[in-house]
Amino acid sequence: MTATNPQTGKGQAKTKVMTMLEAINDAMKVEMRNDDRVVVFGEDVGKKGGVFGTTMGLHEQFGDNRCFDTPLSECGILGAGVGMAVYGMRPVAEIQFLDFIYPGFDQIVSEAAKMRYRSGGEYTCPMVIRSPYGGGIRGGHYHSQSSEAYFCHTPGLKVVIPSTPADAKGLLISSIRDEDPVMFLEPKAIYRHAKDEVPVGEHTVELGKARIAREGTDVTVLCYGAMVPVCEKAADLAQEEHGRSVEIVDLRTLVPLDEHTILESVKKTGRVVVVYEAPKTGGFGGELSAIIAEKAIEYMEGPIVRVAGFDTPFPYSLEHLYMPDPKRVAAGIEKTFVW
Amino acid sequence: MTATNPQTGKGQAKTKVMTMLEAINDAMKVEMRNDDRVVVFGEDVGKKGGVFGTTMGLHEQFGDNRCFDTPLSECGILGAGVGMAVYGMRPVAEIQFLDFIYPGFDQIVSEAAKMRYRSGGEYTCPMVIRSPYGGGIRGGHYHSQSSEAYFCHTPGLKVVIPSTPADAKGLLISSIRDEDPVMFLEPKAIYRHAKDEVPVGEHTVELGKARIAREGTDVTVLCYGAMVPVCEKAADLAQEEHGRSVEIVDLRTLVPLDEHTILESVKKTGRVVVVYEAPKTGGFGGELSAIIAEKAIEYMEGPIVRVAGFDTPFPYSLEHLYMPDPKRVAAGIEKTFVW
Amino acid sequence: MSLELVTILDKDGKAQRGKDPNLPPEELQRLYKLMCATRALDERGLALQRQGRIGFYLQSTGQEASHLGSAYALQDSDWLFPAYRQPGILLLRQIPYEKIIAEWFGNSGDTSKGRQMPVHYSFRQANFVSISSPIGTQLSQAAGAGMAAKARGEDTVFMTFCGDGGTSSNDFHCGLNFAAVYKAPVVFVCENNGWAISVPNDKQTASESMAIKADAYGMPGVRVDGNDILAVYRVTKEAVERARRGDGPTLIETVTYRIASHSSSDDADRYRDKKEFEAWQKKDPIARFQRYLKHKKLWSEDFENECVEGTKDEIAAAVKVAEAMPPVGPETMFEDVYMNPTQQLKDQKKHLHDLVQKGGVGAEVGHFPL
Amino acid sequence: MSLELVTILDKDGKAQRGKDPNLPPEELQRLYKLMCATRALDERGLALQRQGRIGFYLQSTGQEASHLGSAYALQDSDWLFPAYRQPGILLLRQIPYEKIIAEWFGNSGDTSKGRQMPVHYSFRQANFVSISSPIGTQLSQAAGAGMAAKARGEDTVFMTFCGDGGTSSNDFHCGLNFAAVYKAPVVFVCENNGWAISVPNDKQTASESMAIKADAYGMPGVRVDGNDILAVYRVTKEAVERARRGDGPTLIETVTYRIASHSSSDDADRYRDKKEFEAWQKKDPIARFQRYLKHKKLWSEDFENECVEGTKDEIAAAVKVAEAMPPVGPETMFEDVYMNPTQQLKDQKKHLHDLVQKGGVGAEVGHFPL
Ligand SMILES: Cc1ncc(C[n+]2csc(CCOP(=O)(O)OP(=O)(O)O)c2C)c(N)n1
Ligand SMILES: Cc1ncc(C[n+]2csc(CCOP(=O)(O)OP(=O)(O)O)c2C)c(N)n1
Ligand SMILES: [Mg+2]
Ligand SMILES: [Mg+2]
Repeated sequence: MTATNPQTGKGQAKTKVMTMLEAINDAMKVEMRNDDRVVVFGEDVGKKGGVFGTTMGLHEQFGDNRCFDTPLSECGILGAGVGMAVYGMRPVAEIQFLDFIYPGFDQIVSEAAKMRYRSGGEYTCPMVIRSPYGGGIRGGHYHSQSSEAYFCHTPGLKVVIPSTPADAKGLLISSIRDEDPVMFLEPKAIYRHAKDEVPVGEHTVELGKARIAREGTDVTVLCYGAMVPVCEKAADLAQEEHGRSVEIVDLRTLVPLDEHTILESVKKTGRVVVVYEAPKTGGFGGELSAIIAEKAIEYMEGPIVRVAGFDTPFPYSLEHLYMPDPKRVAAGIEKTFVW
Repeated sequence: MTATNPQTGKGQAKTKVMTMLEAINDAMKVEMRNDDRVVVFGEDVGKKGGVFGTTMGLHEQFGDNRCFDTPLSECGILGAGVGMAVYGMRPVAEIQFLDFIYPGFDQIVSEAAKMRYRSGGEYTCPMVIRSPYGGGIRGGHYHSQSSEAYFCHTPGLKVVIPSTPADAKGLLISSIRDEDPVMFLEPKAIYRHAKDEVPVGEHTVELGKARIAREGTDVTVLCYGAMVPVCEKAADLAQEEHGRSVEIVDLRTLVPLDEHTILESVKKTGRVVVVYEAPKTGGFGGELSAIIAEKAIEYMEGPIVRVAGFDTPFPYSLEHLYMPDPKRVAAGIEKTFVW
Repeated sequence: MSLELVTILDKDGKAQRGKDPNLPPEELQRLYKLMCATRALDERGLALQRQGRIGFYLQSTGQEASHLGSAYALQDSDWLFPAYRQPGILLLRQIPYEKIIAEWFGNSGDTSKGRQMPVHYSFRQANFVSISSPIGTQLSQAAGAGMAAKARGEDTVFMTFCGDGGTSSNDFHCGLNFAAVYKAPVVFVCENNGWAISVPNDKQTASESMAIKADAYGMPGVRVDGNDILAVYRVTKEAVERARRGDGPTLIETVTYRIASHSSSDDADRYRDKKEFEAWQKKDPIARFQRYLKHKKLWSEDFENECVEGTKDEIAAAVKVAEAMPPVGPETMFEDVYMNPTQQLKDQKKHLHDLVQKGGVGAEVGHFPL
Repeated sequence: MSLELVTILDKDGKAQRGKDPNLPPEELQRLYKLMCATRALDERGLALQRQGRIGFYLQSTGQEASHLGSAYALQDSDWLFPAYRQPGILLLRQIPYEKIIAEWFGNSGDTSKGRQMPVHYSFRQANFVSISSPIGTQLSQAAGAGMAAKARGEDTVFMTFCGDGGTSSNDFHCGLNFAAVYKAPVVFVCENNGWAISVPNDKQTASESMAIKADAYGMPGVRVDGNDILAVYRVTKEAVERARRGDGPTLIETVTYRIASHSSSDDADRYRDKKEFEAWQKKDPIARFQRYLKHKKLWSEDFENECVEGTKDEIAAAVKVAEAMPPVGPETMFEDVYMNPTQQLKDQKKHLHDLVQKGGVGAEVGHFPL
C-alpha cells in the first residue's frame, strides 16, 4: 500500500499494516541498519526477543555486539547506557517494565539529564530509554504504572509517548537520532490493539508536535498513549448522547510540549478535559491544566476537568475500574458543560 | 517564655527561641525519649552530628543502637528503614541531601509507599525520611534540588515541608507518630534564618492542615518551605508598590493536601499565584493550579500564575537568578491583576 | 579458591556417612509431604492459568528442596522476607490452601484484597512479609529488620531469598553489606536456578559462584546442592544458629534448576537447550528424597498416595472454596493507601461509586503480558 | 585469604630489588613535579575558599601518588571517568591552571559555564569526563563506555575512580559486574583513604579489604600502597595492559589517607583521632618519592624550588587571570539543557531577561553547607 507521508504531507510512502509492537521493532531494525552506533540492550532482549517481543530478531540479525542481554540491573543498564552515549554511541536501552526503572533512576535524573548542562555542552547523552508503561494487561501495581510525570519534571530529558503504530515508528527513529536523552514510553495496553498502515523503511515524526487525532468544535480532550483510543470512544459517546463535537489532541511528546497546538485548540473550543492513566495528584495532566489556567483562562467556559487514575497504587482485581474508560471520560467531558 | 499552643489554641506552652535546625534536633530528642522504637540513622548522623548539625548530640545521648552512621548507600538506608518499619520500629532515616535520594528511590516508590496497600493492611511502613532540600546555599545542581513533586505523585506517601521552627518541630513529631511513610523535607536555605519561639517538650502539628501565614483580601499566594519568607517579602512589595492586600497560605503538608483552606482563600480573593522553587514544568504547583482550575475557576478574576524555578538543571553561579525572589514573585502577583 | 558444593544425599538417596542430620522419622515424612504438596499446588496453579481462570502463575517446580530445606531450619517466630518462588514455605507455616489459592483469584478471600498479581503472597500470621515484584528489594529490608531485632536484644532470625538474577540487584549489594557491617541475624538464601528468565548464569556474572560474593561483604558464603533437602537444611541450620548467636549473616547459594518456564507468560524453549533441562530433570529433588526415605523404610505406596493424590484432592476442594469467594468491592480500592483515607481518596471513592451506580463503566483489560 | 599489599618504596625511599619500574629520569622528575603542583593547587584552592573568594573546595592532599601514579599508566587517548579527588590528572593531561581555577570561580572562563560547584571539572580535550557529585555514578558509565569501545574493536582503555565510601554505591556493584561480564577494558581504582566524610572503613564494610570485592565479580583485585607512586604505577600498568589486551577489568585498591578534612565544609577533628592522622602524615607520598629521587640523584634544592615555589608563582598568576574573567550572563542559564532550547526555555529566558532589565531581582544566597 502507499499513503501520504503523515509528516511532510507530501510524497507517497510505501506502507504496510503493522501493530505497534511490529512498528517499534521495525524502527529499531531500520536505525540499526542505518547507523552502526545504535545498540539495543536490556534484560531478555536477545534470544528471547523481549518479554513483549519488541526486539524479536534483532539479536539474530545484528549479533552480540549490537543487541545483547544484560545482568538484572536497571542501574547497570542505564549507567552503562550513559557511558556509551557519552563515548559516542547511540544506545537504546530497554527497561522491561517502567515500574522497574527505579533502581536506575539516579542515572537518568542525575546523569543522563544533566550531562550536557553540567559539562557546558562538552559531553552529551544521546540515549533512548524504551519502556512499556501503563495498565490494561492485568499486571498489578508492578507491571502497570504510568510514571511519565517524574520524567517530565526532570529538565534535560525528553519524553515521548506514541499512540499509533506509524507514530511509534516515526517517533522512535526521531528519538534515536535526537542529540538528547529521550524517555520513549510505550503504551503496552495497545501494543497489539493498535494496528494500522505504517510507512516502510525510512520514517520520522518530529518530536514536539502534537497531533489533532480528531477535529471538533465544542470541547478539547488532551491525551496521549493508550488513552487516545479511550478518548476516541468517549468522544463518540459524547456525540451520541449529548451531541458534543469533541476535538482530540494526541500530545505525542510531553517534553518538549506543543503548547501552541494545545492553546489553539482550547481557545477555539473554550472547554477542556485532560485525560491520563497515572494517579491524578501530581500527574502530568495537572501541568496541562496549569498551562491553560495561566495562559488561556479567559477563554474557558467551564472548569478544566481532569479524568485520571485514582490516588492509589495500581490495583490488580479492580484494574478495570481504576483506569479511565470511555464512560468515565465521557462523564468528564459532560462536566465541562454542566457543573 | 510561654505562648498559646498554636495547634490546640489553648493552654500556655513553654517556648524557647530556636532556629529550624535546633527545632528539628529537639523534635528528634523528644521523640527518641518518648518512644524507644524511634531510631535515627544515615550518613554522618552519628559523631559528626550530620552535615548540617540536625542530629547533633543524638549519638552521644542515645548511643549506637538508637542513632548510627551507615555505609554510603541510600538504597541501604531506605531498604533497611523499610525493613525496620515493617518489623515494628519507627525509623527516622536521614538522606544527606535530597539530590542523593535516587539510588534508594525504588525502596520509597515501590516498597514504602505500597507496603500497606499491597499487603491488604497486614504490613505497614511508619518510616520518616528526612532530607534537606532546595537551593540557597551555593550547592550547585546536586545540593539544591526540590523534587517534592516526585513524592507527591506517589500514592502511599505523605509529604511534609515546614517553614517555621515551631512547625518543623510539631510536624516532625507528628510525622514520626504517623502510621504511614512520610517524606519530611527540610528547607535548608532557612535552617538558620528561620528563628522563632518553639514550644518546649511535647509539641505536635497535625498533618494535612495548611496555615494562613498572612491574611489578605485581594490575591492568594500559595507556597511552602523556603518560599514562605520570600512570599512574605513579595507581599510587602505588592502592598507598597500597588496597594495589594495579599493572603499567604503556607501549605505545610503537600500530601495530604488541605484543599479546603486553599479553595476558601482563592474563592475569597479571586486571584492566585502559586510559588515553588522546583523547575516549573511538572512541579507540584501545577497540581495546585489544576485543582483550582477544576474546582473554583468560576471565582477567578485573572490567570492562575505560577512563579517557579526555570526548566533547567539547578545552576551554580546563576543560582540567585534561578530561584524565585521577592521581586519575581511580586511581578507574578501583579500579573494576576494586569495581564 | 573454589567453594565446595555441600552435598549429603548421593543420587541413590544414600546419606554420606556422618553428615545425615538424623531428623526424626515423622519430620522426614512431613518434609516429603510438603515437597509433594508444593509441587501439586504448583501444577494446579499453572492449570488454572491455562484454563483462563486465573491471570498469571509462576512455578517453583524443582526448587522444593531449596526453599523448604532452608526455611525448615527456622523457628516459627523467625521472619521471612521471601522472593516469589518459595510457595512451599506457606505450607510449612500452615497457611491453608484456600488462603493461598484465594490470592490467585484476587477476590475477597485474599488476605491482600486482590491488590497484587498471583503468587505475591502476604501472611502476617506466618511472619511471611508481603512479596513484591521488583527483584531484590526484600534483601535490604531483611537486613534492616535484623538490625532492629539485634539492637533491641531480641533473638529473631530473618531469612530472605533471591534468585541468581537477584544477585545483580542494588539491594543485594547494600542488603548484604548492611547486614554484615551491623552483624545482623540474617540468612540470605540465593536460589541459583541457572536462569533469570532467558539470561543464564554466565551472562549474569563472571564470578565463579554466587556464594563467593559473600567475600565482598566479609560474611561466610556457602554453596550447597539445592536439590538435596538434607544438605540445604544442614547448612542453613548452621547459618541460622550463627545468626541467633549474634555472629552475623551468611550467604547460602543453593544450586538448583528452574524446571519450568519462568512463568505462565514465558516459553523457555525459545532460549534454553533441551539437553540441559533433561539432565536436571533427572536430579529431581523429590525423587531423590524419596529414595532416601525408602532406604530409611519411611516410604510406602500408601504414604505416597497420601502425599500426592491426597494432597491433590485437598487442593481441588480448596480451589472450589477459593474460587467461590465474592469479588472485592470497588470501595476497597481506596482502603489501605494510608491508615486513614485522605479527603481526596474519599472524594474519589464517591466519584467511582456514582459512576458505577450509573452503569457502563469498566475499562477493557487484556492478558499478562499480552 | 588476605591480599598482599603491593609496595615498592620502603620508607627511606629505596625501591625493592627487582621491582623498580625504572622510569626514565625526566619522567620521574615530571611525576614529582606533578605531585608538588597538585599539592600547591590544593593549598591555593583551600586558601581561596577561606578568603571567601570561592564557594567551596575539596582537597586531595596525601592522595597525589594514588591518582597520579594510576593515571600515569594510561595513554592520552584513554578515557577517564573520575571522582572528585583526582585533580592531579588534569595537570598530567596538561590542562592549564587558569582553566582549572576558572572552574572554581564558575565564571565565563569555566569550560562548564559556572554550572557546577568547584572541583567538578569537565575537560573533553583531556578525555576527562564531567564529574558529578552523586557518589559512584561514574563506575557503571565507565563500564558502558568500555563495552562500547570493545564492541567496536577499539583499543581505548577506561579508568574510573571512587573512594572507599563509593564501594557501597549501587554503581560499584553493577559497574564492576557489567565490566566483568562483558570483559570491558576498564580499570577501577578505589582510593581507600580510610574515611567517607566521618564514616571509617569498618563502618563502611565488614570485608577484609576493598580489593577483595573483586571476587564477587570474577575479576582480579589488587591492593597497593597508595602512598607509593611507583607501586601504584606498576600495578595499574599491568591492569591497563590486561584491559588493552582484551582480558577484562581489574579492581585496584590504593591504600592511602585523607590528610585534610573531607572538604572546606568539614572539620575532621569532630570525629577523627589525631593520632591516626599524625601517623599518616609521616607517610606523605611526596616526601617518600622525594627520598627515592634523592637516592637516584635526581633531586636538588633548585629542582625542589622549581617544583614548589615555581609552581606557586604560576598558580598565583593563573588565579589572577581566572578571577578576572567576566561572570556568566543570565542567558547562559538556558543553554545546554538540550541541544536546541524548547519554546518553554526560550520564553523563560525572555521572562528573566525582562525582569533583570527592570532591576532588583536576585535571591539571597547563603554558604555551603551553611
Ligand atoms: C527490578 C526488576 N527488574 C526486572 C524485573 C523483571 N523480572 C522478573 S523475574 C526476572 C528474572 C529473575 O531471575 P532470578 O533472580 O534468577 O529469579 P528466578 O526467576 O530465576 O527465580 C526479571 C528480569 C523485575 N521483576 N524487577
Ligand atoms: C549518592 C551520594 N550520597 C551522599 C553523598 C554525600 N557525600 C559526598 S562525599 C561523601 C563521602 C565519600 O566518601 P568516599 O567515597 O570514601 O570518598 P572520599 O571523599 O573519601 O574521597 C558523601 C557521603 C553524595 N555525594 N552522593
Ligand atoms: Mg534464577
Ligand atoms: Mg574515602
